Amino acid sequence: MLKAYYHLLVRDLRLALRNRHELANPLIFFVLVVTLFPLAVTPTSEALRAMAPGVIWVSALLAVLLSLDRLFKQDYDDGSLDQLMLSPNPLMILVLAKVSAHWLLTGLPLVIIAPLLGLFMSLPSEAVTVLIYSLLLGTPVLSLVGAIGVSLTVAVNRGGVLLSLIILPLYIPILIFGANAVDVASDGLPVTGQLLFLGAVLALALSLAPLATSVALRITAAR
Amino acid sequence: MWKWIQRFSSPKYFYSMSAPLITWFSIAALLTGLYGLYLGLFVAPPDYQQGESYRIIFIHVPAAWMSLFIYMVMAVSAAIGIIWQIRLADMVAAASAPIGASFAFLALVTGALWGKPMWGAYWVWDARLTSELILLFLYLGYMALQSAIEDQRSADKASGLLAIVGVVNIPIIHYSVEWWNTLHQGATVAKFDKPSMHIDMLIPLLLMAVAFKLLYAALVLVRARNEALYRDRNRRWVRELIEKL
Amino acid sequence: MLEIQSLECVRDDRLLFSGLSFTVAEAQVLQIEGPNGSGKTSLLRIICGLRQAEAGKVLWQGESITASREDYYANMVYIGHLPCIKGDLTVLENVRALLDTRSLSLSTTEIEGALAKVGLATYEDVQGKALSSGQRRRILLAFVELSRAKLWILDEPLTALDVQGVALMESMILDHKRAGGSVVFTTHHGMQLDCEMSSVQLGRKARLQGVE
Amino acid sequence: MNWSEFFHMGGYAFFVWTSYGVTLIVIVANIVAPVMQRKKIIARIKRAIKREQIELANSQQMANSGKTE
Repeated sequence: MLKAYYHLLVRDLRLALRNRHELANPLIFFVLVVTLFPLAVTPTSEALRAMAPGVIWVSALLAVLLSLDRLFKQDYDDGSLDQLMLSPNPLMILVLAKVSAHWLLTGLPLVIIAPLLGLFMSLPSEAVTVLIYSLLLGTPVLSLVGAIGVSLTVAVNRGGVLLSLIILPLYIPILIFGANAVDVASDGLPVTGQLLFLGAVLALALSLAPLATSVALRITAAR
Repeated sequence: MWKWIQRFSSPKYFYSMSAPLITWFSIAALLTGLYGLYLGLFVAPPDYQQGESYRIIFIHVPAAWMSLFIYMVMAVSAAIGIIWQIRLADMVAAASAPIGASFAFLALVTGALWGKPMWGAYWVWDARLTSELILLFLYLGYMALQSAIEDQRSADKASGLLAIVGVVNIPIIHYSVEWWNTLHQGATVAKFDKPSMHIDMLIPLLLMAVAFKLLYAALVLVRARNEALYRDRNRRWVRELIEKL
Repeated sequence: MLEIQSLECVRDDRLLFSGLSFTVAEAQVLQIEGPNGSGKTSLLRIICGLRQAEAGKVLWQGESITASREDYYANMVYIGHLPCIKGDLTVLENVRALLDTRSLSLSTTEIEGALAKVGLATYEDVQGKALSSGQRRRILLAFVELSRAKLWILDEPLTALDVQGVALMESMILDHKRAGGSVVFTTHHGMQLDCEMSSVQLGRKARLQGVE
Repeated sequence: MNWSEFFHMGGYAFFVWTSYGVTLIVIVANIVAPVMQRKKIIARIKRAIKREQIELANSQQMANSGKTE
């Protein structure tokens, strides 16, 4: 079972690395969107600092949302998804492998690039640390919950807007707590509570989302 | 037992049994609603703080309750539909969504109209209104998914799963929005459900809530009957029924 | 081995078939016949457990396929209309990826042997996108060959195959049958199988027929 | 209490009556929509029945006139 997880993870990573230009797209999108905000307002460091948590988190949300398509789209289009479902291994494990690959390819790069954006938005260094922690805890949830959405919409023509319509409301708690943690940290206050909440949501998503995703995939395949 | 459930949940049986129920629910809804309105608009005294404007809550609060209640009904019947393959449950779920969305919309509009004289603005980012708005988005997502998938069965199952995921999320969303709100607003805004509500106000409020529930029962039956007709359009019982019309 | 009991399938509110029963024994080759839209693909997907039937059961070794899922999937291989080939992976990696879904890790020589058999010798390191559609189908044949499945479920396996490809498929099926394996397949192309064969006929009916 | 006072709603007439008005509209819309939908569905099924009868008649005619494909 672990082997099945590992093999699928490696396959997805390899596929992504063969397409490096595509791999960078969500990351560039993330940086680009954050860059737009200072251009749209007066870029004083106080104003930027006040907006920073929200802006960075909303951009991260959108970057993940745009990249969700790659989670199942290709496998659905070429029939590999059927083969995955006909695997003797539990589908949940395979879903988890695919979600892990997705996070390693989109969530993790966002976490790594985030300090740079903190700099752009003149966040104090404590806040940048918390930003990294909050993204580290929050982005896996975005991938996990997003997987449910994609597996429901992968067979729908032009399902992109539909996907955002059904997924964004579910992202709201992560946005609230993630952005707030950074906000509070830039005032120099403790943020354990917020990070604990994000951790709890991550645990919940980790245990329920793969199940929901595999049910959703079966529904999609039954079409 | 199983046979029994199958029989009573067959769309054909449902179609023939639901007709009288609709009449009774409608009459009951109308009577309760009119009595509730009478008590709410004529008998209940004006609020000592809000004056007459508080009379909006006789619609706002029941509508907000209903929007949440209907979402629960939707998710539960979707779960029944997915787990036990009972088609009637899928029909009830699909029929509930537009009604629930209407109630959520009503709660938002009346909330804004109540808010203007109270807060001086039609929209403030109050926890309740924000949660209600998110709930409306959840309904819209459900309906969008339902209509985007062509195969009826997959559409039911897929949107049903979404409703279940939504129900798991609602408490989390609600909690985080409440928490976010206390952080940003403080407790300065008046809340609707003051614990010390005058009994003369409480009774019409509850009556209206009952009336809305009855109204929903009637509406969902009407819509579910439509769903049954449409989905079974190629089945014998529908053909025979239509030919008799 | 495989038992189909009074299956009923409805798609887009059209009754495709109902009361369909048959069995697939060891070393049996079974063709599902019927015109376009008669539900051949749907039937195969129901047999695989990818689709749910309106009514009826699919039994594997006397147990429903949901109950015996693990054993069933370890002993069954399905190929459908889609090629399942990734353009960015090499031929070898593609076969490996397909075998990984079945938790089979075979040696490179074994895979190369199968590739040679399907006419893809020396193609191991060619990327999937450089292959013709016939060659992609041949990779699937190699996968079926290596899958160690007793039951092959093949939906239009001859699509995009040339004359040699068709002959290859035919000989593969015969060899599989000789080894005691079973095959359920559909095809619109003529398949000349030099063996005993049974068939199930799906009709274009029920369009005008009411369902209770 | 007289009627004009009642409709005045202590100066909040606009908010209160708009609320009740919108509610009425939404409820009426919720009643009318499914009724209309029902008519549409029934008309659609009737058309389908007619179409199938024509198809059936045609195919029988084809069979009777001995045309083979």
